[in-house]
Amino acid sequence: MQHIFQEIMGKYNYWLYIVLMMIGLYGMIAKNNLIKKLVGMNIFQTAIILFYISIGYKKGGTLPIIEIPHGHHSISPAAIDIDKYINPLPHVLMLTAIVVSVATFGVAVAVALKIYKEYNTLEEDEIRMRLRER
Amino acid sequence: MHYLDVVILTMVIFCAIAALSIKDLLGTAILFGAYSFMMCLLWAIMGAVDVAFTEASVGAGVSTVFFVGAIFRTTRRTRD
Amino acid sequence: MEQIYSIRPLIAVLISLVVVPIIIASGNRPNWREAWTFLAGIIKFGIVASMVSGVLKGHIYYCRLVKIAPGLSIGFRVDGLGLTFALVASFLWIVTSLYSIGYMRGLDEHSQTRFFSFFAVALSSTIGVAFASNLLTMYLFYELLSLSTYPLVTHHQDEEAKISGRKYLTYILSTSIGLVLPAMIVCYHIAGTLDFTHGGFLAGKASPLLLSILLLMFVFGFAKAAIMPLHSWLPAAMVAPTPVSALLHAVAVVKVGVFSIIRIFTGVYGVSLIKALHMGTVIAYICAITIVVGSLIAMSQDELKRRLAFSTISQLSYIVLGISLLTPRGMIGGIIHIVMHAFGKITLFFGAGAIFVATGKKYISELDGLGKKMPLTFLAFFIGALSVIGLPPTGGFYSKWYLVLGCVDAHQIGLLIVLLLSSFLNAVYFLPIVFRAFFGSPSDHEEIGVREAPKCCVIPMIVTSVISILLFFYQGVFYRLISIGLKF
Amino acid sequence: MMTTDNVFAVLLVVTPLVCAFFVMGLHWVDRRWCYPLAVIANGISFISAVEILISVVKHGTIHYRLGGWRPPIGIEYRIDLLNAVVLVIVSTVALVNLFASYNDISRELPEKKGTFYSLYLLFLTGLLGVVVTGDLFNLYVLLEITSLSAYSQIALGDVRRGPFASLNYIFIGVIGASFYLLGVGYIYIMTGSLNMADVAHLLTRLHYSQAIFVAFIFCMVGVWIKMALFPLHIWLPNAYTYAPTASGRVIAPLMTKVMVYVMIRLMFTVFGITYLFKVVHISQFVVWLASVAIIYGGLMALSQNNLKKMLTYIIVSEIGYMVGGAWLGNKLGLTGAILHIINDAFMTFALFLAAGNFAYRLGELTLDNFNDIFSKMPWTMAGFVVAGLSIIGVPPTCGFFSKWYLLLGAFAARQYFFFVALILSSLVNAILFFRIFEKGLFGGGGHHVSVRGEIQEAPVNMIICLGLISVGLVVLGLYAGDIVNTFIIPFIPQGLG
Amino acid sequence: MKKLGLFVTIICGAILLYATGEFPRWGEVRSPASLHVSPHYIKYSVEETDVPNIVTSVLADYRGFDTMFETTVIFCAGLACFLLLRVFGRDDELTPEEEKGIFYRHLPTGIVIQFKKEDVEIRHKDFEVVDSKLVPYDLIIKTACRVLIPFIQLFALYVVAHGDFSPGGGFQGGVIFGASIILLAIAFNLRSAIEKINEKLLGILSALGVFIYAGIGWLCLLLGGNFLDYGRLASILPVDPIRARALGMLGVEIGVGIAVMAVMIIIYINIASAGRHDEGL
Repeated sequence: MQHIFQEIMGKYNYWLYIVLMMIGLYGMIAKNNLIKKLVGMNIFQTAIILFYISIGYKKGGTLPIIEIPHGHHSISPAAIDIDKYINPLPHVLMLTAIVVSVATFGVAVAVALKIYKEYNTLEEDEIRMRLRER
Repeated sequence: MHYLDVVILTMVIFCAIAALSIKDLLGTAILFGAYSFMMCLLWAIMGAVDVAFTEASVGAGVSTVFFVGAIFRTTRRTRD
Repeated sequence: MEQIYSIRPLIAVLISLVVVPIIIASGNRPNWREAWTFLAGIIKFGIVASMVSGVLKGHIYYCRLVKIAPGLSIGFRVDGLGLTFALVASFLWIVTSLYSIGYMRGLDEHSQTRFFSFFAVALSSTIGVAFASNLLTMYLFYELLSLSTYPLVTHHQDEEAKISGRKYLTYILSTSIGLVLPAMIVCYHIAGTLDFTHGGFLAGKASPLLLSILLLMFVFGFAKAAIMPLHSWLPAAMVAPTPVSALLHAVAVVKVGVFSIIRIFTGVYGVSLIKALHMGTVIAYICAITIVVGSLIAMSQDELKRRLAFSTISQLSYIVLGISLLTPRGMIGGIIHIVMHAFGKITLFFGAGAIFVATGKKYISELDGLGKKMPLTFLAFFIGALSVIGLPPTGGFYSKWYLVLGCVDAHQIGLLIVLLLSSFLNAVYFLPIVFRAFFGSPSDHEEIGVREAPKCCVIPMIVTSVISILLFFYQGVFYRLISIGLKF
Repeated sequence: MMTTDNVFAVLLVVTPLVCAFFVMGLHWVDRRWCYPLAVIANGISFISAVEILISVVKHGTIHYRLGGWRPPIGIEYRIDLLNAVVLVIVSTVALVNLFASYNDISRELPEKKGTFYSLYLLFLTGLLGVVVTGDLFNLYVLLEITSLSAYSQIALGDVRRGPFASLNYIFIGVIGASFYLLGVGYIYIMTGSLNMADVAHLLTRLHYSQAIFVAFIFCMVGVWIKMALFPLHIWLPNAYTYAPTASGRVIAPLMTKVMVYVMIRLMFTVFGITYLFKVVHISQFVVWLASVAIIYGGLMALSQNNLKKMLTYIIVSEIGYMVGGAWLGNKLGLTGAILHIINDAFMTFALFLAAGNFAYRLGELTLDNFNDIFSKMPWTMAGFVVAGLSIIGVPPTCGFFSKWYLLLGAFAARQYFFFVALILSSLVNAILFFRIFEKGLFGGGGHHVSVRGEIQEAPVNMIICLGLISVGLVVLGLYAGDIVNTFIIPFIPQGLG
Repeated sequence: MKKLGLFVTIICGAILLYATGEFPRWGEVRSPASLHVSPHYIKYSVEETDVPNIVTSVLADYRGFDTMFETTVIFCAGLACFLLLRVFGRDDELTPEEEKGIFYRHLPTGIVIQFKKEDVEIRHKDFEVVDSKLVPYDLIIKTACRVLIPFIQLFALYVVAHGDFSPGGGFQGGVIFGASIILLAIAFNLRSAIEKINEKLLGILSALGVFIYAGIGWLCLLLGGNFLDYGRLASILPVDPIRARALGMLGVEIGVGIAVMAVMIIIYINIASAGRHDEGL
């Protein structure tokens, strides 16, 4: 019982992240409106980013910025307690991932605009209908 | 455990669902902005300040603007 | 029995490929074009003939091009069997080119350049099959032959040609990809090599059941041998211009099929293994059926070329039957029948073509009385017919004689009866044609202007018919080549 | 063994990158220089790819520590035979295509030439980077560059259908990439490393962890989505059909092959054969999937009336070949798969080159426009025939030999269904292509649908490129043995059945 | 479609959840991820690169190569938006706005006049072109923006320059700078924004920015080091290799900033005006 409780306490974040991911994924697949699909896409990607960030988190850790004691110009590696600082690597990766996602988003929006110019609608089924007509 | 964290996380999820489900694209855009903003709060809580900063400027800022621009150029209406 | 490295086989194969660009280049100057064809043909024949003495001494010329994997390479190897086949094919190419000049110009066919170039390609792939040193090489050239003959078969480019071309490819490609390729893969997997070796390389490599199945896959896979039920592409392919039918569908293509089966028997399985599998009799009886049915259908055909086609089908099965008798004399008879039948049948085709060129007639019922107008043609036709039936004084007699002896050795009285019966059938469906031509009364009188076909058509006919008579007396070289090839 | 950092390894990727920026700049200054610069950049990366191949064959694996940090702290390039070969393929195809596509681009995108070349170079950069990198996350980033440029190039194509196809591609592609990213995340949370070699080392003690299994599944599914393995292929046919000629010609052959490379890399370098074939037992399933893909692709291709559509479905079935071969789990199969990466890249490229030439003259590529094409465009048709025969698998074209190895592997692995599927697809391809050859040989009227006057032979540069590649097909076939022995056999991991 | 989506989602979710069982607890201090590679960054960042903000040091140095391609991705996106949306001239059909003609506002009075297309256009300091979707002349917003924008840009520069020591860096700074221009374009109108910073300049800037990044990498290569090995810059900079790394990162960040700024504006302009570059939101 105790163990299960701890397990839940320890993992509920991951579960919520996965729920979030799945919301995004569902939006991407099931939604009919292209803009909605885009939103789903962003939610999906952000949720993945969230997951990564949480990998790096350490309870009681501080920002990954080394505090250099006053007066000193530098700090020796030995003096740094690695448990004190949050794992920076996921942050870096996710900076990149965010950039990628916004870039994809921009391109997708541009394409969506092109589509709207051609079909004058953003509903997927209508577009498919038009395509079938021709 | 972080109550704040849980609260924000649930709000994020609600925002996501709402953004996907309401019928007005402009509303979607705004809700998405809110979503991104709360997301960056979440990251700030987890100490990922740089990421939070980026998300605040990109997710909540620029990409929302792109969104609005796109909707402005296309249409607000949608069926789902 | 020593192996000699020599590039002669390679040259023999490539020469007619090399000449193709030149033919295309000189497309607008027909005389030059044909001159090149002749040159290539003569060189090819020269090279092939130059290897006879060596092979008779028991040498084997080989030449390996590329090695893909252990036991898997592309290369050539000249032994008695291959040389026999190559001799026939390369010699008949010269004759046929002469003939086709007469034929194509006589009917001034379109796009003759394409015709001659693909003809050359077809010839090199035929020689390639003859000299192939392993299954892969043989398959390679087999496919090449199928592809290069497609434009020839569909030369007329009309609806009929389209349909028959489709049929041709469907039969040939689907069998070779669907049956031969898998069988080859399995062979390589179980044996680790594909090089033809005397006595075969499959003995004891797998269960008898698998081996028997593989054998059947090969026999039917080489559909160019036109063993029933995979025969019906051959009559369809008769829409091709007569030279094509003559060389390719009396000599090159069909004999390539048969030759491939011979290789499978001698080089891949080996006589003893097939004996052990008891497959010889099975295949022999399949062939027997083909022989009889083919002859029967041939009798019912009124179009001359179709009748020849069906006769070809049954004659091809003679060869396979001879092989599958698995007795020395039977096998020799079968293989030597390649030669005899080639000369006889090509004469017949030449005759048919000559008649068509001269009179434009395709049907036997129209031939009454033509014999007086074109005696040479029909004389040659007669000789060819005799040879195919197997009556002296023609080479055909020789091969059939050996086949009969082979049957006796194998104690296959049933097959013996089949042979005799079908020889009788051959007589029944060939001789009436000649009789009609000579003694039939001209049905109507609008054939005043009919004369012999152009010289280019007649001379080759004479040559081949004379040769098939000569073969009755001098067939020794082939006999020796074949027995060396079979190591008896 | 560890050679010194080979400068070509980075020249390879960075030259097209930097030149892409220059081209972009030049677009605003003087457009005449865009094309030559692009060619030069591509040429340089081609040369360095060849250099790398040579030195790998001579001295073994190349390592390049970017930023001078040792792995796993920094990002590392590891180039063994597999990457080197794929690199050469990619740069060659891109270069030849660049030569071939001058006319198309100036016809299809007159006033955006410069920027298009920039995009093209970025695409090339992405592909090369994906192939060359030894870092899981770096691979993701480069994959995204590749995909982004592919999306936008496709959206530039057919005005009516291009953008929609591209948007579908974007959605599905993003799902694929995100799955891959998730998989990497799961690997990271369990191991804490991103460097392939390091991860492979750490995974050895995590073989039976669920998380790693899920990571494996997600990486694979992500890659399969990107490479369009049936049934995840739905985006491919439209996307590749409606892309601009110049882009389709290079995206179609390379994108899928590179993804197959990534799959093989993940399978055999990161997860390792014990994990693949001893721990997780999905190889049977994947091979079946591949077989279905092969048959499905063939049948769909049969039902198409548009040449490009047909070719795209052929690609779908070819993917089945490679995936199946890689998952057969024996030497022969893997050899066949890798050999088929090489051959298929060039085969499909040749086919698309021919299709490009046709499109240049005929406009519409519906099969009825091919009546009597032999007499109109003999040279293009000749190239097309060679490519077609190679796809069918007629010796001595290269297609035959890779199929040979695959069949052997299938038989050795007792995967008879895969075996049959391969044979069937050969037959289906034969039908496909001879249908076209027949149309081309027999006129039968109904043609002259040409939008651009009387049909004649395509421009000479396109012809030359096509001729080059189709001759290459035969040469590759004749040297298949050497290729296998020199480049593939040494790569095959030990202990593979 | 909905069913399919639901199906896929449930499957994936189930698989993902199934694996979480083995994860370390959320916020676990000694999780494998924080024990293998990252300790090196945390310990040696200052010693090796003289940059206290580990994220920056990892971003721009240890994994600088990733970041270069990240910038390239952004560049690629800008390129794509330009290629996809930009329409030159008015070749395509008239949009409703254009059919309505062109509106001019007389600044002193604020009166708006409409001219049909064929009329001559007015070039006079008292008149300005206004968008066809008439937005009222709003003094407050414009003044506010006029006051704000310089500060925003200043802050952006600070973020770029101070990335070594505090959160932020080239990317964030660039976005903020771009946002300031976008704000200008929204508050006033697209024309005035484009007058300030035109398409050509943006294109070149975006290329230049990424080129700075790659160029520094090349420089290191030419100085005999590996690609992006900033330590080598010490031979041309008057500092020691460690400090040189920090400076190299600064240069890189500046490049990123420029590129991102330009691209953000490009994307906005093209999206907001559907590629015609006449009227924004």
